[in-house]
Amino acid sequence: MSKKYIYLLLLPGVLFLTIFMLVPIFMTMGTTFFREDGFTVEGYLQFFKDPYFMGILFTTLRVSVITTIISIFLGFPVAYFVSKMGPRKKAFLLLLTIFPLLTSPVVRSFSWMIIIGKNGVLNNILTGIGLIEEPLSILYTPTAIIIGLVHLFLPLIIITLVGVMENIEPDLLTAAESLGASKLGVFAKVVVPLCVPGLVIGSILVFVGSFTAYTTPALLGGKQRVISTFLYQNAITLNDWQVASIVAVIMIVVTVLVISLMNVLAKKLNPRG
Amino acid sequence: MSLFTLENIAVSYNKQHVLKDFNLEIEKGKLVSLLGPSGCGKTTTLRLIAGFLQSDEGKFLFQEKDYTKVPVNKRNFGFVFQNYALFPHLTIFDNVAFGLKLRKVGKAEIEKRVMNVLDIVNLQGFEKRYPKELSGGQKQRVAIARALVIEPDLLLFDEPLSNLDANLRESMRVEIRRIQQELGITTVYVSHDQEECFSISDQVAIMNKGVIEQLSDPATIYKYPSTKFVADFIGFKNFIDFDTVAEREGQIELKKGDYTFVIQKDGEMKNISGKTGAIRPDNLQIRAKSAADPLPPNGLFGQVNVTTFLGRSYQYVVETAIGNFVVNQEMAQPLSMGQEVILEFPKDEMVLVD
Amino acid sequence: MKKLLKSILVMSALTLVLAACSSKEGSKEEKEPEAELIVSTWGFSEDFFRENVYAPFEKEHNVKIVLDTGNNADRLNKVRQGNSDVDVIFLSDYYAQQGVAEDLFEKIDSSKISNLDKIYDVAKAPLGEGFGPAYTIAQFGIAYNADEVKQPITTWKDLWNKDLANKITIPSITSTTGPMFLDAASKISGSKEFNEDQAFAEMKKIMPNVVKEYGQTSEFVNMFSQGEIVAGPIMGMYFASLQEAVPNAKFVTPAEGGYAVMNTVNVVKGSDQKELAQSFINFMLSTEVQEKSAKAKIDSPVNTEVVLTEEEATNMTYGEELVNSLITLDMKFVNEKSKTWIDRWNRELVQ
Amino acid sequence: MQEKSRGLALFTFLVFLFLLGPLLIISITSFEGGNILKFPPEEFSFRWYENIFKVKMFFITFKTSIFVSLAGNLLALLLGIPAAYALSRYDFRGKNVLNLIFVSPILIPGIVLGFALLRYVVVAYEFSIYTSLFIGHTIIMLPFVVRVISSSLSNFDFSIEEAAQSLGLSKVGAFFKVVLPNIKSGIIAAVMIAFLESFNNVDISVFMTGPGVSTLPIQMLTYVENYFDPTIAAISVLLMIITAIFMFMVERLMGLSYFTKR
Repeated sequence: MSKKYIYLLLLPGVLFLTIFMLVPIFMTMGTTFFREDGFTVEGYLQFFKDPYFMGILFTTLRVSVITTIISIFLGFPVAYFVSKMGPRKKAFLLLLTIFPLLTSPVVRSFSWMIIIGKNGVLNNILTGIGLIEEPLSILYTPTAIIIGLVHLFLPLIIITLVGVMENIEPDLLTAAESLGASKLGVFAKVVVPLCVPGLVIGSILVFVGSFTAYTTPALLGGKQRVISTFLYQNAITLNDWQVASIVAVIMIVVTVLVISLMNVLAKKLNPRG
Repeated sequence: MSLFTLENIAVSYNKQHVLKDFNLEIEKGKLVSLLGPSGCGKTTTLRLIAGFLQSDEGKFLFQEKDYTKVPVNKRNFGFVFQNYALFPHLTIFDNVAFGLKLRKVGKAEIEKRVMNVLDIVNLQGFEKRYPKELSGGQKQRVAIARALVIEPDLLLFDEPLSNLDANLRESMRVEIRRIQQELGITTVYVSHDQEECFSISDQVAIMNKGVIEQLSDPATIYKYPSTKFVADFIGFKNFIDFDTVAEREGQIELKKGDYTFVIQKDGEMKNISGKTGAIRPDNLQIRAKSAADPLPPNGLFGQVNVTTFLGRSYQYVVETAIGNFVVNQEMAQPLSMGQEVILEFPKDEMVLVD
Repeated sequence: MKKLLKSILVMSALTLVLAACSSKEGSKEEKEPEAELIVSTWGFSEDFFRENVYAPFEKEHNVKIVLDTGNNADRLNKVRQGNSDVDVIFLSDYYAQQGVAEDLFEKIDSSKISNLDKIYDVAKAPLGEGFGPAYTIAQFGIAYNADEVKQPITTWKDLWNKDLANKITIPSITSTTGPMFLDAASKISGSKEFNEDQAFAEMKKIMPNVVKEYGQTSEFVNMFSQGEIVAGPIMGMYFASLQEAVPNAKFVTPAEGGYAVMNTVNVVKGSDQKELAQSFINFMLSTEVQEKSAKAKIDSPVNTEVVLTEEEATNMTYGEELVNSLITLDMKFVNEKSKTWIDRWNRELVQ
Repeated sequence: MQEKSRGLALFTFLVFLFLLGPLLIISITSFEGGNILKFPPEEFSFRWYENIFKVKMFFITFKTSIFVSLAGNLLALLLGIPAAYALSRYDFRGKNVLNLIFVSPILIPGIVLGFALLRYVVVAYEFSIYTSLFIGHTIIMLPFVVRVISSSLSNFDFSIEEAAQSLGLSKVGAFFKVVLPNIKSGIIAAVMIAFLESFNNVDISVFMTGPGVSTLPIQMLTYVENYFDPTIAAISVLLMIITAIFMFMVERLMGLSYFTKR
C-alpha cells in the first residue's frame, strides 16, 4: 500500500472542487485585473474613489459590526446560563437554539416581516397598549436588517460559547472562589478570558455571515443596498459582470482579512497559550 | 527448522530508518518475544510480519515462500491488538466467526469451531453479547479467540496486556502461554514489559534502535547479557570499562588502572571479547570498613554518597576511585552518608559485555 | 490495490452517470407532450393565464408550456446570456427595445399573425417593423389608499407632499416605469422638454417619502396591502389586486398625464419553435383571449373587436381615445440614456 | 446572589423568546382564514395549506429542491467519504492544504460562489440549470459531509480495520464491512445536515434559475416579494416540521456535540 492511493482517495473530491469552485473563483478574480490592454487595477481605483460604492461597503460593514456586537451581548449571558444547566436541561435548550439555525433563512426573514411591518405584530401591540400613536417604520430599514441578522446568527454564537464554556474545568472556578473572588469576579476574571477563543470564532462566524448574507437584506432591507444584494443586482439585473466581479473579489478579500485578523487576535488573547 | 526469516529488512519513516539490515529467524512452534524500549522498532517488525506495512528493502520468507509482497489478507496470520480491536457492531460470536465466514467455512462448522475456541479462552455463554458489554480481560480473550479460530500459520501479539490491570495481566499471560503451548502455534509477541516476556517466551529478542541486540532463551539473557544495552535494560546497573582483558586458567583477569578483578569463566559465558564488566546492584557486596581493613581481592574502597530506602532493602550509591556504583543491600543497621565502605565483586556474578 | 482502483473507477463512473442523468431527467420531466414552448413572463396573475391562455393553447397545439418568471431586467439578461432556451418573451416596450437593439429577437412574419389586423395601429409594431406587437397597453398613473391619505391625490406633484414621508414607493430606475416617473419628475420641475438635471433634483426631493423602490409591480401591491405604503405610481392593470386588499384604494390619471406602457411579445432568436411561437402571439391577440383578460381586469385590450361595458372598462385602458391621450416616451432615447440614468440614480438618490 | 441568577434566567428566557417567537408567530398565522396575513388570525382555516398544493410552482420547485439536494448529497458522499477517510486516517504531505480546500466552500461567500458558477460554469460551458444546481449544491454540501464524517472517523479505532484485514479482508473489503458500518450514524448525520444546508440554500441557487427550474427557497423568495398571503407561512410550518424531524434524528445519532464543536 503506497502513499499514492491516499491521494487517489482525495483526487475525485479535489478535482471536483478545483474545476467547479477554485477555477471559477480564480477566473472571476483574474478578470478584474486583466483587460484587453493587460494588467490593471483601474477597476478597483474607480471603485474606492466612488462614494456610492463606499457607502454600500460601509453600510454593510456597519450592519455586520453592530450585528456581531449585539449577538455577543445577547449570546454570552445566555451561553453562560445554558452551560450551567444540568445535562438534560442543557440538551433541551441547545436543541431550541439549534432549531432556528437549521430553519430556512427565507422562513426566518419572512417571520420578521410579519412582526415589524407597519401592520405587524409589534406595531399592533405598541399602538394597542397606547405606547405609540403612529406605527414605527422598522421594516425596509437597516435596523430591520440588523434584527434579522441577529436572529439568524445569534444561535451560532450561543452554541460556540456553550462549547467553550463546557470545557472550562469546574475546579478552576472553585479555585478562583477559594482565592476570594466573588461570583461576578469569577465570571469577569476567569470565565470571560477563557472564552476568548470561542468568542473570536463566534464573532468570525457572525461577522462573515452578516457581511455576506443575501436573503435577509433582500427581504428586510429597503432602498439602501448591502454588498451582497449589490453584487446580485449587478450580476443579474444590470448584467454588469465587471463590477459584479470586483464586488465579489472585495467580498472574498474582506472575508479572508477578517478571518485571519481574528485568528491572530485569538492567538494573542488565548490565555491557555 | 525455521518457519520464517526476515532478511536484510529496511524500513524507513519520514526518511528516518526504523529498521535497517534487520534479520530474524524464528523456529516453528516457538513463542518469541520482541522486547525493547519504545521506539526500538519492535512494533514495526511485528506489523511488517503481519503485512500492515511493507519494507523498503529486504525479504520476508515464510515456509520458504517469498511473502514480501503478499497482502495482509492473504497471509493467514492471527493478530491480537493492544486495544483488542473488536468489531463494535458485531456480537462476540460474529466477531469470532468473522474470519471463518471469509474463508467460506460451512455454517455448522463455524458454529462448532467458534464454540470450541470460546471454550478454550473460557468465554462460554458470551457469544450473544456485544463487545461494549465485556470487561477488558474478556475483550482481550475474544480478540485471542478471533485470531486463533482461523487456525493461523502464525500468531502475532502487539502488547496485548498493556491495557489490563496488574493482576489480570499475570493471569492472562499464563493463559496465553497455555493456549500457545496446547495448540503449538508459532507466536511472535511484542512487549516492553520484561517480566512478561521472560515468563512466557521460548526466546526473547532484545531490540534497540532497529537492531536485535540479543536473541536467546530468557535464562541466558538474564544471566549473560551480551551487550551493554541489554545488560542495562535487564537491570545490570554497574559497569566498569576495563583496560585489559586476559584469560588465564579458566578465569578471566581484568585490569582497570591499579585495580585487578578476576571472574569465573563457565561454559555458558560465550562473550569474552567485550571489555566492559557488568554487575547487578543486588550482587555487589557491601560492608562498612574499619581503619585496619586491607583491600580484599575483587574489592574496592568507597564512600556512601546517597542512601535510598527501597522497602526490602537499602540502595546506596558508592563513590570509588574508578567511578560510582549502585548497591542494594538488606541490612538491619543502614549505612550512613559519608561512611567508608568496602565493595566486593563476586567472581561468578560479574559478566563481560560488548 | 487493483480492487481499490476498480472501486474508484466505478465510483467516478457512477458520478458521471448521475451528472448526466440529472441534466436529462431535468428536461425529461417536463417533456410529456412532444413539443415544449418556453415562455418568459412576469408571473403576475399566473393562475389566470394558466387557465385561460396556456391550457387552451397547449391543448390545441399539443405542446407543453414551460414558464420562466421574473422581472423584465432579470429575464432579458438570461436571454442575453444565451443559456435559457426561451422561445417567447413578454417584455415591456422599454426592455423589448433593448432586446431589439441587441439583436436578440427573430423578425416576425406578420402574414402568420392574422389577428394583427384587429388591433390598434400603435400596438402593431411599437418596436419597429417586424418586431413583436403589444398585446396590452397599460396606463401608468397613481394609486393611493383613501383611508390613509387625507388630501385626494390628483397630480404627480402630490406625491412630493411632506405628509407622505416614508409612506410611498417608486419604481426602480431599472424597471419599465422608472424612466416614466423620471420624466414626470422633469415635468413637475416646470421644464417643458425633458431635463435630466432638474428631474434628478426633483427625485432627490421625493426620496424622504420613499420607503423602498419596487422592481416588480407585485412588490408594490404587497407593500400597499401590508400598509407599508399608502400611495405610489403604478400601472393601472394591477389596480384590481390593490382594491382586493384595500377596498378604499383609488387609481387616478394624474393631471399632468398618464403614461402608456406597452407590453410586447417577441420570439427569441435561436428559438427552435418559431412557428409555434408565432401562433402563440397570434393567440394572445385573439379576441377571445383579449376579452377574457379584459373582463378579468388583468390586461387592457388592444383588440378593437373587444367590447366592454362601462363597469368592465373601469380602471382599464379602454378605447382609442384614452389610448391616444397617454404620454409615450421615445424608447430609443430612453435606451441610450438608461445607463447614465441608472448610474446617477444609484449615486445621487440611493444613499 | 439569588437575584442575579434570576435576572440571568429572565434574560435567557427573553433571548429564547426572541429566537423562537417569530417562528411561533409564523406558525400561528399560517392558520389564518382571510386573504391577508394577520396576527392573531381572525378565523381558523387550513386553506393556505391547501393553496400550497394549488400553486404549481411550489410543487415543481419542491421536487427540484429535493432532487438537487438528494443527488448532490449522493455525489458529495461519493467524493467526501474517501476524502474524509484519507484525511483522518493518514498523515501526508499537503494535508493542511487539502483540508483547507475541502472546507473552503464554507469560507467563500455563497453569493460569490453562485456568481462565479453562473459566469464560468452555467454560461461558459452551457451546462443546463439542473446540472448547475446539482454541481453548486454538491460543492456546498461537501464540507459538511467531510467534516461530520471526519469527526465520526476521529472516534474510530483504525486497528479494527487492520484486524479485519488480518482475518482475510482486503483493504476495500475492510472499509465496507468494518469501517462503514461503524461510522454509519456519522454518515446519516452528515446526509441530514448537508441536506438541510442544501435544501435551505439561497445564495447559490438565486443565480441558477431557468425556465420552469428554480428551487423552493427561491420560489418562496419570489412569492414573498409578490404576494403577502399566508401560503408562505404554511410552507414554513411544513419546512420547520421537516427540520425538527431531521434535527432529532441527528441528535439521536451523533449527540449534540456535533453542533457545539466548531
